[in-house]
Amino acid sequence: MKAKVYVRLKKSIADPQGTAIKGMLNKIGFSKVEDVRIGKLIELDLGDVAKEDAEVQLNEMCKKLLANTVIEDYRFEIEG
Amino acid sequence: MKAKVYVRLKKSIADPQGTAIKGMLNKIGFSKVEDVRIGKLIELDLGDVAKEDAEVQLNEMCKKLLANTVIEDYRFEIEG
Amino acid sequence: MKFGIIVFPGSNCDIDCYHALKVELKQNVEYIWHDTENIDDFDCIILPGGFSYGDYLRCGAAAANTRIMESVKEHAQRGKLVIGICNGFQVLTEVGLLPGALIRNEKLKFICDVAPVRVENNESPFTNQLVEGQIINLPIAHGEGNYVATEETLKELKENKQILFTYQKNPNGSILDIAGICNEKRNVLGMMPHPERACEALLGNIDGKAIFESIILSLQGGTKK
Amino acid sequence: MSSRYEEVGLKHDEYKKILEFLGREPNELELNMYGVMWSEHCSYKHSKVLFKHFPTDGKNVLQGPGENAGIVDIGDNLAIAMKIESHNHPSAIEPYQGAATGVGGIIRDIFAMGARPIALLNSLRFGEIENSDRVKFLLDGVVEGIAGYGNCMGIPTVGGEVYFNSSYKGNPLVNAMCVGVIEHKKIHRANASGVGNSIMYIGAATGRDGMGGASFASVELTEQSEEKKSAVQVGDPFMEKLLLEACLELLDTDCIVGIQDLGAAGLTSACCETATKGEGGMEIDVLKVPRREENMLPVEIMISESQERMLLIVKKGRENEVREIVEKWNLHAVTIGTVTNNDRLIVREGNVVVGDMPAQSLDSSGAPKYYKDYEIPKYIEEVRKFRSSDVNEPTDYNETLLKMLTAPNIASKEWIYRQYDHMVRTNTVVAPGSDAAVIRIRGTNKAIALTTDCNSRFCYLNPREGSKIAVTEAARNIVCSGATPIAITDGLNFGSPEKPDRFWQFRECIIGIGEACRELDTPVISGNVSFYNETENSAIYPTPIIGMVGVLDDVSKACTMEFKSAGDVIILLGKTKDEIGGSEYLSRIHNLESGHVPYLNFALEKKIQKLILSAIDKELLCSAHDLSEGGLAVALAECCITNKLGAKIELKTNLRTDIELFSETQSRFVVSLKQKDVYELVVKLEDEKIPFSIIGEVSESDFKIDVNSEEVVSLKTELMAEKWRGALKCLMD
Ligand SMILES: Nc1ncnc2c1ncn2[C@@H]1O[C@H](COP(=O)(O)OP(=O)(O)O)[C@@H](O)[C@H]1O
Ligand SMILES: [Mg+2]
Repeated sequence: MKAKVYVRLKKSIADPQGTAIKGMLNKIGFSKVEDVRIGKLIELDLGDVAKEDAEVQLNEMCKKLLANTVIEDYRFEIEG
Repeated sequence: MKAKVYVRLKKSIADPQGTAIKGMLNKIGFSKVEDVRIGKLIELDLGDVAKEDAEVQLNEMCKKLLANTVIEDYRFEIEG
Repeated sequence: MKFGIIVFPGSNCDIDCYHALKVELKQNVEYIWHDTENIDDFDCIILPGGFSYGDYLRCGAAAANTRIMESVKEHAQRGKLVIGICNGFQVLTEVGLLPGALIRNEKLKFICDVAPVRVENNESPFTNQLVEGQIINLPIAHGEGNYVATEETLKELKENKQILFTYQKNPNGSILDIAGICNEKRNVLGMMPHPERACEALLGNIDGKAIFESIILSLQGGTKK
Repeated sequence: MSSRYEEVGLKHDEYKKILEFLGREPNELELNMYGVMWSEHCSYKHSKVLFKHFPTDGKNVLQGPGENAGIVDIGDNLAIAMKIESHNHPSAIEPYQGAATGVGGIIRDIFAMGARPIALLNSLRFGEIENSDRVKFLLDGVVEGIAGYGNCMGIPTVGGEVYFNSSYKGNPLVNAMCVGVIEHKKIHRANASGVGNSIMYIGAATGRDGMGGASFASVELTEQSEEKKSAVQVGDPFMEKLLLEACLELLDTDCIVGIQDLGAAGLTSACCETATKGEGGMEIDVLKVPRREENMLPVEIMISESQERMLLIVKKGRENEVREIVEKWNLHAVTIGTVTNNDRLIVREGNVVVGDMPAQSLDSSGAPKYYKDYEIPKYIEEVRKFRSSDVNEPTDYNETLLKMLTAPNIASKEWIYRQYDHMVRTNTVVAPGSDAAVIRIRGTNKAIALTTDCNSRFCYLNPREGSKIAVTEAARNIVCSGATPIAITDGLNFGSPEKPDRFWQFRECIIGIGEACRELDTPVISGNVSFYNETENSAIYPTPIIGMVGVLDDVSKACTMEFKSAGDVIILLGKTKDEIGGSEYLSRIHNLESGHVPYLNFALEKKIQKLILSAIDKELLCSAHDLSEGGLAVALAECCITNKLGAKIELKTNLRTDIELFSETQSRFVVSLKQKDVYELVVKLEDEKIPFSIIGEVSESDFKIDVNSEEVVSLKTELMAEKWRGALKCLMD
């Protein structure tokens, strides 16, 4: 079972990396870009698990390790 | 116009971060996890551009700045 | 009175803390390997700087999921002292012993420098040997020392006087110039600057000593200079 | 279509030699193994013949060139291991990872000797930075990569150098140096002895990355190089930290007979080097090698340059002990083969023998050696026509000095070293920003001083004299910190050795380094050669980077370059001459890179260095700084800036003012001392017949220079500091 986890900084948290990249994009010719936010894409191969279990596990993984819920939101997609 | 860019290390390139996170997940109770790869999720607000332009621009941005095409692949989705 | 320094794979400043305490402050101090369970013997636990588990994914995230951090939480709940320096601060926020989080420096670069730091409050076991408003120079060396927290948390930090140290010239974008905070019970300290690097005249700076001396005094039962 | 051997970078004659060794055609695996082993990077086939010019032994040398790193004694049963290594081509393609893995590689070389790495340095060269986004991109990535790796490992990066010059436009240089400390009795070597002993593998799994990196480093960079992406790898400093700790713990046991890092040419090189230094033969099974990717061919496994891997030769029967220690560090050790005594390197895939070669034939003893033709390049005659009178004297010296201070080659490098954790491990007594870094050796009263130096413009104009100057300047930097120079490691970066004019530069530099090292009693204990640093027929300036180590017996006497207090007396040691050939002044202000390089007089140099060392030892000096790029005026400004002090200088001279201020005459130093100590120093200087002049005193905040009683410079130190500090930062932010 494969899954993709998307982790993003919460809206209320400033994103220095995103801001810096926006600035650079503006500078190198993409002057209209208004906002950039950088998150993470985590691709997992969960091995041999049932879909329901996968969901439970992913939630747990995110809370424990993959995301810091104080500042980040996460969501995931299970494939197949 | 909003867009999402996904940047991932090429398959052939080692992903030490992913490998380390996999080890960690295995250790904290997710023993079945077989593989983890860490990529980036970049969310952009492109401002006021036409869809066709957006596509051209995104490709260019990725090549120039958002992805390191020597070691990374990218793909994007334009929203709305 | 015994200090314990937790060693995770990837800890780098464990040795620096050890030398500062052992050689410069003549304290009883031991390393604690990260898979140790029982840390009851120790009066003050130090989570040192470095790159625990490579700091991959998020600084301190992996270390926060280790068995020993459960023991550290219990240790803190019992009111004993915990101090997290740099990476240790990141670990403490990841396990929730301290509020908020530390993200990439505003300019995205790693910064190694000496920063003038203001003592905001001296009513804590970590600052009782310092004077409020005093400026001390402390080394900093981090890529992710940019403290963030919700409005609500910040309000609490201010109200409870939990902000112990602020930067004079904000190097990393940290909100309210925060360089170090303690928990509400005031027995857990997290700070980005490295006091252990400023304990020896040969290295040109002994401003960090007062923080350890504060801890020693409070472990001896004292409160103020 | 190119032939089989050309595809692996071999020449026809070389192929014939392989046929002789094998008595048959090599198969694909074997051919590739010869290809990587006989590449320039691994075999030193164009350089080895010249190394005889280097002094490589001396009373302090415990290990000269030939091992993973050189080792030199510092007393108290302690020794220093050091080496420098280039990662130029990977960094040109992927600056962050190229530089990071360069640092990773050199660290492994040090702990493979059993030494604990205690300091890193780096020497960088880029094209002109002003108006070049490409250079900014490269510098940004390289510095971040070095920082990313070194900081994570907890090894302080304490020094280095960076220069910008158009000759490096298409081919930047990234050389990393690592220094370790070791007890004499713990020195380990890369040898596979004891028939039946196990070959064990630890560290990261082997992937297809970095295939043929050694060959990649042995050809010129071309447009197609971008496609050699497989040569790029992602570094894993955390893995390396675990490897480091595990290896040092293993080396404290007596289970380990030999140890070797897997660097260029991967397993192939590690196996044949350890085999030929030991019993002579080895047998390994590629199926036992941990692999990261599926369906890897034996040849891919054998030549992959995946990072963060080590090979151990373990006493038979002690494998489990090794496994236990390694597992404590979250790593795995697997046995992949055994030591044999039949002089052959045998590669098996399970039960099938897929390669069988005489081990010696692969390594540098079997590899071809060339002594190429050389000829003086045409430019030499042209550049030597320059005379100082060809350029006009500037009219405004305030402006000229500020322009010098903001030259990227002179401006503060703080933007760079602020990104390096230079304090971790709390042994850095003198941090980056002075002449040499000083690192305390715990448990002793001692310290070591470290520097890297090379003025490649001098080496371009006169490779022999230029390289002598490089060694001597390194020594001056060490001496200014109060330490006695004891050894060097060299990073030789050149164009193609197959072109006679480039080979001439190389040969001249080697001879020059050899001569200087003999004069200064600093043997060459290790080094690295990087050829083919060229693009589209234009080579880089010859760049023999000198990494030097010195010893300071009493760390509390470490001296730095900055003035300490107003009222101190400033003395110039040495005498300025009309020598602006090849100077930064000529380049920055007059846009010229020509002329004769300054004359170097070893007899005088040695006298002055000795005197400075004894003056620092007697604690007569408050500061000492050598004069290099920018000459006297720049050196004085640098001495003022750190502590925001001023200086009141009065010069008497027959020279033109610009020459007096900016000439790069050798063997000169600026020192400051208390008024009360002046007499003692002056007597010594006169006794030794060392030319000197008392040129002024340290003041509060104004920087003033009078020449023959006429004020030519009058600036606020604060302004100079701002310009000097801000120049590189401004370009980069
Ligand atoms: N790439 C670099 N990395 C670390 N430190 C550097 C680097 N470049 C320059 N420095 C530091 O900046 C200072 C000035 O360097 P440089 O001008 O080359 O000195 P010098 O002329 O005395 O050799 C030195 O302390 C040096 O170690
Ligand atoms: Mg110098």
